[in-house]
Parts: sequence; C-alpha cells; structure tokens
Amino acid sequence: MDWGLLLTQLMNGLQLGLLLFLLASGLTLVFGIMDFINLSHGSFYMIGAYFCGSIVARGGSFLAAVLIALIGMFVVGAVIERVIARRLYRADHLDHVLATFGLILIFDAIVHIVWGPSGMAIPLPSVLDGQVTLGSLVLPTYRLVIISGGLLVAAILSMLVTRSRLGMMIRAGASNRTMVEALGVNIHKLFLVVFAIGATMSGFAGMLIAPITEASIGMGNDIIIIAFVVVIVGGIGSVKGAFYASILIGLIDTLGRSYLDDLLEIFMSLDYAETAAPALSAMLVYILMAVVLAFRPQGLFPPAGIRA
Amino acid sequence: MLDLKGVETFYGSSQALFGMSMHMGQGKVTTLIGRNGMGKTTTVSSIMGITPCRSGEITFLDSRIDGKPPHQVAQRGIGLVPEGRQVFPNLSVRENLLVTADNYAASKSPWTLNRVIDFFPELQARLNNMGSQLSGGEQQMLAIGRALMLNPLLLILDEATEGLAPLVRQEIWKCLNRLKESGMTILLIDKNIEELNRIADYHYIIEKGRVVWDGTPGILQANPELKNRYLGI
Amino acid sequence: MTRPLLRIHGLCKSFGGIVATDHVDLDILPGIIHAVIGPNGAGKTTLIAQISGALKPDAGQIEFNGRDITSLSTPRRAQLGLARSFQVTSVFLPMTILENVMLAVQGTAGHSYRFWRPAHKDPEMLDEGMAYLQQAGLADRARHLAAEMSHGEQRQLEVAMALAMKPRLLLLDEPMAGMGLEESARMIRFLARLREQTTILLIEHDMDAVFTLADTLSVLVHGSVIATDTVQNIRANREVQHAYLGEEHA
Amino acid sequence: MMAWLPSSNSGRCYCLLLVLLAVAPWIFQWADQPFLLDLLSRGLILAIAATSLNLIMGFGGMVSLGHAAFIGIGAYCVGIPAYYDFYNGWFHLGLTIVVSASFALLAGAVSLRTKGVYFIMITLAFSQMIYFTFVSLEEYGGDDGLVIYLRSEFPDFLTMQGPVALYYWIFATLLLTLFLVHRLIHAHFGRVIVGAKHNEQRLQSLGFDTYRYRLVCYVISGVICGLAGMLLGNFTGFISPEMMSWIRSGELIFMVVMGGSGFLFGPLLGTGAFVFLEQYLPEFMKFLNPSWLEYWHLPFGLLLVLLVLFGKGGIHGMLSKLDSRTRQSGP
Amino acid sequence: MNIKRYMMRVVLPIVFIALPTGLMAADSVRIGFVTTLTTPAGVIGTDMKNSVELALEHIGNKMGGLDVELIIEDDGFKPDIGKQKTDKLVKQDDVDFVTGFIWSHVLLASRQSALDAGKFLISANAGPSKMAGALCHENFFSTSWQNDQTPMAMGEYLTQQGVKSLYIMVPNYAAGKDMLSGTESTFQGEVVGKDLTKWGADAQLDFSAELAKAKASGAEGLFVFYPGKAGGAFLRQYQQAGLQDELPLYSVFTVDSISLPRFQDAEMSGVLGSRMAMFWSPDLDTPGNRRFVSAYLEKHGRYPSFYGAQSYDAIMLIHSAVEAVGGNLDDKDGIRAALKAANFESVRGPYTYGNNHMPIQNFYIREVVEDEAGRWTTRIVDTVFENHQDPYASECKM
Repeated sequence: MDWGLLLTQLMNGLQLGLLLFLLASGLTLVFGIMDFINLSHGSFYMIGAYFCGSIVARGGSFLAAVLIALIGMFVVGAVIERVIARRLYRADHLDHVLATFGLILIFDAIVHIVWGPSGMAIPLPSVLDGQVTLGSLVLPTYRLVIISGGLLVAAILSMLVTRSRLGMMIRAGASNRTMVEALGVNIHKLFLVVFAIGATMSGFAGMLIAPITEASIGMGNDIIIIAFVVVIVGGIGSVKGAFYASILIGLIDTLGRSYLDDLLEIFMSLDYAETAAPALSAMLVYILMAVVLAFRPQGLFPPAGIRA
Repeated sequence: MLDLKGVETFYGSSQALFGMSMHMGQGKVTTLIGRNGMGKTTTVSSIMGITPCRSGEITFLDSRIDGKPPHQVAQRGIGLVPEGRQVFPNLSVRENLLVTADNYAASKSPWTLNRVIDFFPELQARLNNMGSQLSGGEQQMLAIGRALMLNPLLLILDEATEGLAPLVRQEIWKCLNRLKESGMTILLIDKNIEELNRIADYHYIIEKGRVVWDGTPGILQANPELKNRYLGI
Repeated sequence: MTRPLLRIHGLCKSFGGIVATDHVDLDILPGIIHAVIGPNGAGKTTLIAQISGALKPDAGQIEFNGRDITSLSTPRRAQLGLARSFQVTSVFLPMTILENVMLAVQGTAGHSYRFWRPAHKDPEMLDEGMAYLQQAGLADRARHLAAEMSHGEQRQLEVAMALAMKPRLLLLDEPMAGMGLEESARMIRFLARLREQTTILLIEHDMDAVFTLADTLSVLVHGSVIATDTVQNIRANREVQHAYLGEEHA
Repeated sequence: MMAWLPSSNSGRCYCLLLVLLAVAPWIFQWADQPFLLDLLSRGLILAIAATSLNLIMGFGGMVSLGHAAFIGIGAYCVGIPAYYDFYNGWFHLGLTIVVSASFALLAGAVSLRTKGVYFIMITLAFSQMIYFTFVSLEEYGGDDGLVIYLRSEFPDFLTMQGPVALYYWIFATLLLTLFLVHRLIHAHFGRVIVGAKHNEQRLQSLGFDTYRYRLVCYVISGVICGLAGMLLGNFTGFISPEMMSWIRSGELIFMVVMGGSGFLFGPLLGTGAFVFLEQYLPEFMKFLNPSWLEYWHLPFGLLLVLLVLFGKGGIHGMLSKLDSRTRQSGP
Repeated sequence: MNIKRYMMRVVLPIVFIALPTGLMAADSVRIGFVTTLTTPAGVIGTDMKNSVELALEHIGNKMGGLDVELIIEDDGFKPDIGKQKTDKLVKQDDVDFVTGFIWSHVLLASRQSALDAGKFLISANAGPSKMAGALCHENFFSTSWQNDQTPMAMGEYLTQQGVKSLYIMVPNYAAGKDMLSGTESTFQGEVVGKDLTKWGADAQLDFSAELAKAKASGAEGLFVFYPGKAGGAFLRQYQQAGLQDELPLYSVFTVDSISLPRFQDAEMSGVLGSRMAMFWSPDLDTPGNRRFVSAYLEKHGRYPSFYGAQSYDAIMLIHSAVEAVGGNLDDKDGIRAALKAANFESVRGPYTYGNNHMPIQNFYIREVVEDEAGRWTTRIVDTVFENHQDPYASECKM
C-alpha cells in the first residue's frame, strides 16, 4: 500500500468534504429553520465564483476579490429572500421545488447574458499557485488553502452558531419558532439574515473552487444534489450533522474513486472491475443515503428539540 | 393597562373565543380561571398575536395591539411564560436567558443575568445545562426568568404551576409574590384557587370562550358554589 | 364479576426524562362508559395513543378481549374492534361527510384491494354509512364536504366514523374539545345514546359531560391512576379535589 | 362531490380535448403538419408518465424524484431485446411490466418506510443507482445509448409501425391510463390512497395497513410509467441513460404540478404546456430577436416562478377559477 | 355559450403552432443546424454558430443561385430534444440538409428522423463508431472525424516518441471509452493505470484523487480527454499539482481555441507546450483555412476552434454540392455524388471520403504556443498520419 498516496487522497476527500459543507450548512439551516427547499442554493455557488472572477479580472487581488464578493453575496441572498423566498415559506415543498428550479434557469440565463457562455478562469496569485512539499508528499498549495479556508469558515460558523446571540436565535428558532417570536424577535429579520448567510457561504464555496474548476454556467446545479444528500444524511437543520456528513461523503466519494477498482479486482476480472468501479463509485453516495434513510430516517445527527 | 373588548378567535373553522372582554390594571395581579379547554390559553395567544383574533379590540397602554405580529407585541412590553414552559431544549440555561433579552421599555433598573440568578438561585448551578435537562420546576423558573429578561411591563403566566411537585409549586408562588411586591403587573392562569386567592387582585372566570364571572378574591372565597360550578368536580 | 374488555397492566412510557405514563393499571368493563379525567399533562392522550397502538409502551401490557395486543400495529388493533377519535379533529376534509363514514365502514370490511368498482356506488357501504350519519344527526348533509362543516359537526363526524367501525371499545379523546355550549349538549345526547351499542373509554375535560355520561371515573395525575370509582365517590374524594383545585399544604 | 374531478364546465372542456386528440392525426394531415403529430406523440407519452406520477404524488402524497427511472426501465425493456434482434411486442410489453413492477416493489418497499422530504431523497437515490448502472452497461451503449432499429412487432391490427399507428397506441394507452387512474381513485383502494395522503394516522386507526396499500399503488404507478418508457423507446428509436436522470424526474414533477397535482387531467395539461413551451419558447425568442435563442431559459424560469407565486393549483386551478368566474357572471 | 370560449382556448394555440410554416420562402436552400446553445456546453454551440454564419457570409448567402435559409435549433444537450428538433426541421421546415450535432447520442437519436425522410445528414462534430460502421448511410457525411482516429494518432505519436508507460484519464462515457480504446490500439508501451471519471449531469470536475494516483504510478506520460469545461478544470489542477515537469501531458479535444483565451487570462502557463493530436490547426496553411481563420479572428477577436472549423466546412461542403447540381435540389443523386467528391476548399486542405463517408485525412500533433500578437494558440509540430482512414470503414456495407 502506498501510504503517501492514501494520505493525499484523504486530503482530497477532506477538501471535497469542506466544500460540500460550505454549501450544505446554508442549505440545512434554511431547510431546518424556514422549512424551505432551495434548489437554487447552488446558483449562489455559481454567482460567488463569477463575482470573484470579475473582480480579479478588473485587477483586484484574489483576497480582496473574495472579501468584496462575500459582501456582494450577502446582498444577493438578502434580496432573493426579501423578494422571492419569503413569499414561498408558507407554500408546500413541491412549490418550493418548482419555483427554485425556475430561479436556477433565471440565474443561469442572467449569467449567460452578463458573462457570456464560455465560463471564466480565475488566476491565482503565484504564492498560491505552487506546491508545498511535506516530506515525500507534494501537495498543491491552493488545496491547502481550500482546506484551511473551509476549516476556518466551519470554525467561524460553529462559533457563530454556538456562541453568538444570533446563533442562539437560530438554534432557538429551529426548535420553537413561535416562542422566539413571542419573546420579541422579528422572525422575518432572522430569516433574512440566515438566508443571506447561507447564500454567502455557498458563494464562498464557489469562490474557493473556481480557481480550480473555473466558473461556469450551471456549476452549482451539479453539486446541489450531493449537497442535499449531505443535508439528509446529516439531519435536516443540523450544522454539526452537515459537517460530519460532508466530510464523510467527501471521503467516501474520493476514496471510492481511488480504491474501488483495486478492491473489485479481488472479486472479479480486471476488465469487469474497470467498468463496474466507476459506476459503483458514482453510486456510493446514494447507496449511503438510502442506507441511512432506511435505518435512521432522521439522519445521523438530527438537531435536538426539532419537532417533527 | 390591558383591555380586551369582544375578542373572537378561531382555529380554522372552530371558534375558541366568543367575545372575551376583560380589563387589567397597572401593578395588579389579574387571573384567568376556568376548566381546561375553556379558552384561557387562546386568550393569551390572542393577546400575543400568536393566534390573531378575528374581531374585537385589544389595547395595551392606550394603543391597539390586535393585528400586530407577536414580536411587536412582546416589544411593547409583554413577557410571556407559556403553558408547558417551552424553554428552548437545545439551548443552555444561560443561552435561554440571553437569547431574547432586551430592554424594550427602557427600564432604569433592568433585569440582568445576575439579577435573574439572584431571583432564582436554583438556576445558578444549572447555567450550563441544556434546557431539556432541567426538572419541571427549574424549567418554570427559567421560563419566568427568560420573560423577565425582556424587562416587560406586563408578565403573562399560563399555567404557572401545572405539573409541578407540591414543594416546587410553593417555590413558584413565593417568586410570584415577590414579583408582585416589586410592582409587576401580572396576568396569571392557574388551577390552584387557594393560592390564586392569596395573590390576586381580581379574578375572571371563563367558560366556553367567554367571561362568566368576574370579581375580587374575597367574593370568590365567599361563594364556594361558584368554585364548584365552574371549576370543581 | 364480568371479565374486563380492556385490561391495562403496569403500562409505562417516558419521553426523554419526562414520565408520561407511570405504571398505569386500568380495567375497562364491557358495556359501560368509563371516563378518564386529569389535569393537563397528566398523560391522558399518551395513554390513548398506547391503547390504540400509535405509541409503543416502554413496559407493561395491554389486553383486549382476552388477547395480548401490546405488540400489534394500529390497523390490527382497529380490526379487532378498537376504534378511536382524535383530540385534534382529523376527519378527511376534502371528502364528503358520507365518504368519510364510508371509509370507516370500509376499514372494517376486510381488505380494500378492490381497484375497479367505484366505492361510492357500493350499495351496502352506502346504506351502512347513511345509517351512522343518521345516528349522528348528520344525514341531511351527507353530500357536503367535510371542510364545509362547523367544528362541532366535524367532532360529531369523528365519533360517527369511530362508530362505523362497529367497535367493541370506543376510545374518545376529548370529543367535546373546542365546542360551544349548544354543540356540547348535542354531543352529550349523541354519546348517551351510544351506551347500548358499545363500550366507551372517554377522556374529557368538560365535567358536565363527564358527570352526565360516565358510569365509572378514573383520575389520572402525573401519569398514574390515583383513583377509580363511581362518579359520586370520586366527587367526594379529597385527593382528587387536591389534584384539581390545588392542595392547601401538601 | 368528488373534489378531484373537474367541475362540469371544464369537464366538458376536457372531453372536447380528448375528442380533439382522437382526431388529431387527421387534422394534422389535413393541415400538412406531420411534425405536430411527432410533438403530440412525445407529449402524450410524457403525459402517461406524468399521470402515473400523479397517481402516487397528487392522489397519494408520495413525491417521487426518481420516477424517470421507470421510463428508462421501460425503454431498455424494448432496447435490450431489440439489441439481440428480438422484436416481439408482447414480449417487450410483458418484460416491461415484470421488470418495472419488480423494481417498484423493491425500491418502494424500502422507500415507503420514509415520508415527505426523506421519501423524495430516497427515491432519488434509487433512480441514481439505476442511472449509473445503465451508464456502466457498455454492452448496451453505456452513456451513448442504444439505437432501436425497428419498433416492437404486434399483430397487424395492433401494429405500431408508422407515425399514425404509433400515435394511436400512445393515445389508447393514455386513455386507458386516465380511465384506470379514474376508476382506481374512486374504488375502495383509491379511497385508502387518497385518505392516507391527508391523514395517514387516522386511516391506520380505521384499520388500514397504509404501508401495504401505498406499496401496491407505487407498483401500479411504476408499471404505468414503465409502459410510457416502452412507448418512448419505440417512438424515439433511441434510448440512453439520460432519459432517467434526476433532471427528467424533476421535469415530470413540474409537469404534474404545472397542470394541477391531484387532478385527473392535471398531468395532461401540464405536459402539454411543458412540451409546448420547450418547443415554441425558443422559437418565440428567435422570432423576437435571432440572437436571443440561447436565452429562452430566462422567460421559462420566470414563468415557473410566477406560476408558483400567483397560479395556485396549476393550470387546472386557473381554469377552474375562470370556470367559477364565468359561472358567476354568466346567465 | 361558454363552449365557444373554450373552443377558442383550444383552437387558438393550434393556429399559433401552424403559423411558422406559412412564413417560409419557397425557393431557397434550407439548412437545419442542430447544436447546443443552452447549458454549460452552449459555448461550443456558439462557436459553431459563429463559423456557420461566417461561411454563409463568405458565399454571399447563395448556393447555386438560391438564397440560403439557415434554421438553428438548440438540442439542450438531450438526445430526445435533438430528435424532436430534427423532426421539426425535417417535417415542418422541410429542410434539405440537417447538420451540426456536437454529441454522439444526439446524433444517434436524430439519425433516423433525418435519413428516413431522405434528407442529407452531415455531422459537424460527432463521429460515433456505429455511424462509421454498421449504421453508415448513403446520405450521411461527416466533416469532422471518427472518434477513434484522433486518439489513434496520439497513441502512434507516443510510440514514435518512445514513451514507455502511460497513465490515462477519460470521462466515463462512450466517447471517453472510444478515446481510451483508440489510444490503446496504437500505443505500444505499457498503460500503467487508467481512470474513468464520472460524467453527465453531475460530472466530476475535481481530479485531485486521480492526479495523485497518476503521479504515484510513475508513468512517463499522461493522456487525457476532457472536452468542454472539464478541460479547463483538468488543466488547472494538472498545473497546480505541479505535474508539468514530471508527467508530460498529451491530450485530445481538451485544449481548444475556446478555452485557450481563458487559460491565458488565468495565466495558466502550464498549458504552454502541451501537445495534442488533431486533424486541423489554425496555423494550417491552406487557402480555405487562411480565409476562415483571419475572418474569424477579425470578427470575434480570437481564434476559431476545431468545432468551428468543422462547421465552416459543413456549409462549404453543402455549398459545393448545391453548386454542382446548379441549384437543382431535387437531384439527390447529383448532390450525393458531389458531397462524396468533397470538391471544395476545406480548411484542412483537400481530403477524400471513404466508403463510409468519413473523411480520409491527415492527423497532426500540435503544440500550444504564443503567436506574434501574444495570443495563445496551437501550432502544428508534426504529422502523424497521412490520409488516415478510420478502422470501422470495413464494417460499412457501402
């Protein structure tokens, strides 16, 4: 066994998991607190990437671009909440799905009109574009940046949720919305902030990944389904659950892709293993979800005190 | 201070309040008594705006609050201790107290975390426990403390001692007496007539969503048949 | 002595740290109306849920008609003759009143894997459904949507549906909840007429109703039965007075 | 009386619609518009699939985000035998029914233990598994799909050959499906399904084992959707895993919701609108400005959002609203 | 009566549907062009559309004295929509030629609709093996290549260069597997590892795991096929993993003129010098190519891609055929013969058609370089195959 390779793969899994977490944490809060299914959450991921890319293209530094784009994402999230999402909270889940799918089409078309169809590559400062050597391991610097960025935001979010007054309100709102309101909290404002934070985190994930994969139309649509899987596996409304489920799914996906063919070769012919492995590794995430749902329908970490 | 005039409230198609009217004076303890399911909690929800009334008027400090959303009602200075306590189970005691704390009425001597703990010393040791880990009595103290942290002008307690052990009830009654002495206006709902008689300034008995009798504790005490007719077995 | 129709023995149920049912023993004799009263949070609804099978008890046994039903599912219990009404009205609002009752009739008629013939043209079910509506005084509105009924009528329909299952034991969870005075009176008259038809376990806050209807009364406080007796004896019971009106000094 | 049947005025309208569909081939022949028959054929196939989804979703409250898997299964039940030059239509039909029923039984038995959003996600999981399985089946074209050279062969009087014959196959299947669903939901069985959507607990207390009834309903729905897939395979002459991707399942949901979930004719209306927009919205954009063709998703998305915000009950809901308005104002 | 009002609701849309036919001119060459304009792949469709429009400009929008009417349709990257659009082009618009088609599955799904109606079907990109072999048809032509040819050229080149071991990464779909088998058929060294990555609606764009494996495998070269946006993502990560010095990159259909300006903006210098096989390059010195590339550069400010070149050729091929029959579109045999002759100034220079109507043409190795104006483009460095015919021609019974 090549332990160096395994370690690299673990890092890669961690990185994928953290990106998923950035997406899923907002999704799970919006889902858990407002009971709102937002398929267009992935569009924020795309818009974040394009915002950041345009600022870099206008000569901004990458770091400054991220900071400005984060503010932009908060505004975008707030506007969407105020104008559209708020009207939908009382509707049923099917209406959410339909309307937010419409939003996806709108966002994709707007990006197409504004930035053209060809996507956008985002240059990195040369400091981040190189590699770091750790003993026998050579890792892309930017991967480490993503991992530390993701962990940092996860830590900030965890601080926000567990320590701040806003976090208390969010948790209180998740367990008993009526009581929060009856104690003088403007629930509309709270929802707006939660939604905008979710949009910002999703946008941040887009900004982090864009220098690797480029910003492109529909980039969020590919990942949103996996993010929903994370939310379900982790337990709806649970940031902690989203974190563990993200890492779990990131690792399963990455390790499945890396080692499944070797594993299958033990049981079957090389040829068959080679074709079966990619299909099976693509399925792994869904198999995991089906198993979790069949045996633990509330997810792995259902948030305390949420009434069904 | 708080006036209800002809309040009618519905749950969907089912009417729960049939023209509730009552009046509460500043600094007084007023009670709502009646059997279960007669509309006490609905009255509270209507005042708070949780279940908005369909007709009638609710006036608090000379301004109408019917039709206002709950958070605005609370911000005008009404603190709610709901039926079943409803502390946030996933928040610690400290967080439960702090999460909605504010001083909407700009009180000169506002309630603080320390003051609440002085008032309910039992909570001191439990500050870092989750809401769900408290006993019923502790939860009730926490719920009262949480409402006090809003620095309300009016405190509403729905089923102040229900489901509590006798000794704990005593404790709660003592606290309520202290609150009354501090000049707090209180709307109190409970089943314990003896205790209510001791603390209250005025009683309202409701049945089937309307007031069927109102008067002072003295009169209620003097008329045991009232008690049996509307409350007893 | 007659054998009890329903025998509950040592039933326990707790949610997290809160004990909702604490070693409840209860015998319901056939042919009577047995009321259970108690303050809010005493565990009445939890008790009903366990009897009907919606909740699994942590410990204890439920025997119905001589058979241990503790581990049976709700539908199985219903088929054995245990019918219940719900505290929160739960009739099928988008269906007509008649369709609601017919669904209940259908439930006792064995399986419903009949895919083709319209149910509303089944003459037997139609007649049977109408009969129960007649009994509940709702026959003239049979073709109206349940959603168009008043709250009180919906509660009556709720009971009629339970009745349509031809139950041996009818569990009624606060049938009078949220009713006006006149509606309550009508419901009391309706329930009084059922006495000959079936055994009833009645949970109710409306004391007028309980005193008018009940043959036997059990008082549930803090998840346990503190007394079971006739109405007169219960009214005189000091312990019960305390539970209801508060104790002087415990 | 029956809330899910259209009120009489729109009921007449739907009858007229069915009559129009029955004579559509003649109309299109007379107007020399053979393409419209193709468009209509595809629309009606999707309407069958949407109607099957409506059975579990609209009437039974089981929202499945994996229904397109059955379309794929049905299509491959034609495609794989055809790959071995086996074109017997009865065999295709039987295979479709057996395979889609088995898959529905298996997936349903697990999925129906969950509710609501969890059910949505677990059906998605199953359809993704099927999707990736077919992607990896290289023998049958994998991702690139399979070409079906000939249509399923039936005796002469039932032939599928030729666009008009196939159209009538599709139309007949649609009629049968609509009729079946109509009878089903009014029969004893259907009362249980509809009741369980509104209050499952109540129904259990009435003595119904709702899980089993739902499972049977899910299997019926799966088989109907499989048949739609079989027709689609014959219609396109080409099948690929893409036709069972989750996006297709999502589109099926849109068709039902757009038309009016829980109404017999809702899916037909919704599919009609969907296919019409998919074909003519790009044309319309092109007509406005030739370079706007690639932006047709923008008005489409706007329509979806507006439909949710202002059009409660889908197209059927809006029609009924018009209905009651004309009834109020009319003589 | 209300019925009347309902009639109007039903009848009006039908009238609306029927309208477009009435608007069409009678005497013209009608060409239907099916491509992908929405979804992320829309960028390819746009490039093709630009080139088609350029070709029409160059011929003055006339063929054999007739006006040309171009009808562009968006297949939305879905086979059944592609088929529906083809049906519409064939049956409603009554086009004479159907062309375009980026994707193999869209082409396969649409094939029967066009050919059964007796139309000429000309692929401007997709080249699945079936259409070159068993499914070949007298009215089907390609102005691109058969899928296997380009990777075969790459494999051959690698063998010539003395590369002993190779790691292969392709997406897990049919074209990906074609590229894999094409390379393996001519590469004589050892394939030390291969990865088929997830493709489709939620395609995998993060190749970190695979790149780590490739690096650990100790191969001498890395062969990849990542079309569209996946190409950019792949190259980016290839560079970040620092592999350009250890594991030289050989690719097909991964780097093109659509992505190069983007890479340049993003300063991804790692892509400079990477080599790929292709039948064409913007610097190919033929009269047709000079005209096409310079006009495209002037109009759109960047080099055209091979998708564009093939589309330009598709129009030019049709042009040559319609000219040959003097605008007599009923002379199907004449048109077919003229198409088969490929007697036009192709951007790739002269080529011929095999029995299966796939081009027999040269394949080059091109390298990413910076041109005089500082733009990144590709330049031919070697010729691998001359007049290469695809391996499926023998399976074609024509």
